[in-house]
Amino acid sequence: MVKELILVFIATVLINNFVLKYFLGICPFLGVSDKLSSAISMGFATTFVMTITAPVAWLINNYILIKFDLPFLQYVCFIIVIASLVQFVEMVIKKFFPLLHQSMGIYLPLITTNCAILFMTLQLVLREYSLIKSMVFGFGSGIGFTLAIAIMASIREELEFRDVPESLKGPGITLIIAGILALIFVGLAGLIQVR
Amino acid sequence: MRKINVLFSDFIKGLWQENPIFRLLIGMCPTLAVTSQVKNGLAMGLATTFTLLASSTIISIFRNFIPKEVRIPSYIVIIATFVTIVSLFLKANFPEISKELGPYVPLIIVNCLILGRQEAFASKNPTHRAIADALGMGIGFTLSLIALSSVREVLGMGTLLGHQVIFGNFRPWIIMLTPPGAFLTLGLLLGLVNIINKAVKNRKKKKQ
Amino acid sequence: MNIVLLSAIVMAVLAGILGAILSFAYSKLKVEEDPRREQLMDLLPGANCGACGAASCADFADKLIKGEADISKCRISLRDEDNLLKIKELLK
Amino acid sequence: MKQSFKMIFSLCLIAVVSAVVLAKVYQITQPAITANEKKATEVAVYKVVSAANSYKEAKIGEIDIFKCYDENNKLCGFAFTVEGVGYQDLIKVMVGVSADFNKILAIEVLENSETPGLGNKIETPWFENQFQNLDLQNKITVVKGVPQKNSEIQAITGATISSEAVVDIVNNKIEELKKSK
Repeated sequence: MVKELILVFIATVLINNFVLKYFLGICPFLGVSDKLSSAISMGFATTFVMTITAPVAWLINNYILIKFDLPFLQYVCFIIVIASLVQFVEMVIKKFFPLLHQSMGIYLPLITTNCAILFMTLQLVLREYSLIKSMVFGFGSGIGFTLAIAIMASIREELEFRDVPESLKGPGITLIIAGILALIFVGLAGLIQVR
Repeated sequence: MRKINVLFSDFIKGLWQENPIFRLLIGMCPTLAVTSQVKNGLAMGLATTFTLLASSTIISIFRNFIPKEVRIPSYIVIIATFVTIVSLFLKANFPEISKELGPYVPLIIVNCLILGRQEAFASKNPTHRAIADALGMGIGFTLSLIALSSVREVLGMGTLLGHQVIFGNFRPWIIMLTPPGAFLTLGLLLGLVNIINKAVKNRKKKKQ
Repeated sequence: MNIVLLSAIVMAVLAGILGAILSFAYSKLKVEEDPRREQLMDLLPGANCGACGAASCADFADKLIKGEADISKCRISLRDEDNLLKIKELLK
Repeated sequence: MKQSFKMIFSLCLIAVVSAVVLAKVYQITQPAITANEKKATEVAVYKVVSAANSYKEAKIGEIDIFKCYDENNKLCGFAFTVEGVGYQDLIKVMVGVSADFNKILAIEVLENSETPGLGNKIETPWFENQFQNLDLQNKITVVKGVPQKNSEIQAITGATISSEAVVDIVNNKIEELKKSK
């Protein structure tokens, strides 16, 4: 059982990387990744929320959607809970842990409009993961997101001192670098066959 | 007369000056994911435009009734409702497109373009301006998707909308159908758009 | 119990619980902040899309007030000239 | 107090309206969706068991399969779907076997997201037709060169993992079926 969890974790971080294979979280990926420090704290905040959203989504799906057999409410239920949960957690952290709020809490509202979170919840339902596996999947996808955004940030910091063609400055060159990174990650495909 | 050209300018802005993908750089997730074929790009563009139009109208009508504190959850529920309707409509009438778009249809809900557009525009402006703006952004988004997906389909499969376009012994560039191809093509297209814009600006300056 | 009634009840209960949690949070967990930040938040799109490099619109507002960020980085609010003018006013 | 009531009320109102609208749309589109799915399976079943002109859902052990009958209502084969992970992601295959379970009639790859241009060639007729009348006494194996025995198929060049994946998931399911028959 543990072996399976590790395989799912490694597959989600490296092979089915959320940014470089499923194109998720591209808005923050382009926007935040010019400083390594902000990219990493952004990554960890996303991972934190993904790890708590995964079980919540699993519970909603199994105890509301499947029990009452209302498959069409899936998107609305997940998104209303994610949006309210994020708003509530952010307020709690801002009130009781101001220091934590300063470093990580500010990224929380970003989570509602983050494609990666909704995609992750829908995937763990589609693949019928168990509760534990869903949490590992959520955690893995967050780490995968952090990995991709951290690598990109360090490259872009380096880019400051290189001359980039005028028209490609900013997002253009970032996308091209992301293309090359995706090419590297495609090399890892087929390492593990796990669903 | 002033009212008409305000609407017109809202609409036109979405097409080029503030094209969501090439200028505002928002709504990129579906753009990269489903544009390996023009058919899918077009379907995603139209689905997004419908959702944008429908939720823009509803939200700008009820913008004063929704209290500020529950603004984001309520807007996102309205958008999710329309996206579910689109998803059910696609499953019922176009099953193979729905299978190919697959997990990216629900991602329209969290597309930064839609929530960004709702929040920034529809919730602060009267309905008719919101509709004009939504239409402009939607069509701008669809045109950019078609541009990107036609490049990727022609190079990746040698076909356009399914019809063979390139003959002779052209070996399709398989990379264009994979994620790296999507990133590279969009990056280069962004560069091209910037070059065109600079050229247009210079010519305008020369004329003055 | 037909499906329409059932889904209406399920959503009403879910929204009710979430609404209650949010209203409780708004009343009990209020933290006082710079009033300008409040007005700025109303003018900024609030989409928290992260395209400006800041973590969220609230964070972007803080940076604007501290002068660390520039409004042009917020791609969405670039669209709305009169909105933009109000923001620039507030920041003077 | 009034403020919090207004918040809860508006959120609930929007949620209920959306639930009712969605339930109604779901009721309208549901028949069309199930019809599509049924048609898709039907096309696949008739493709893999060519002799069949009607089929019935049944179960062997707890595996659900389709019993196929020809014109004069005689059992002419079984069809069943198998799923497994290929090189990249899920592969779904519809397999048709003869009534006595010792011959594969045909297979059809329903879904695959293997690497375009390489792995996804498992969906081409060339690869699928190799499975026709393979005998099932012993396991099917994948060979690089030209197959000799009647239970061997040739792998797609450059996509051995995908070819083997298809063969493995078919073998495992047939194993299961034979055991629970």
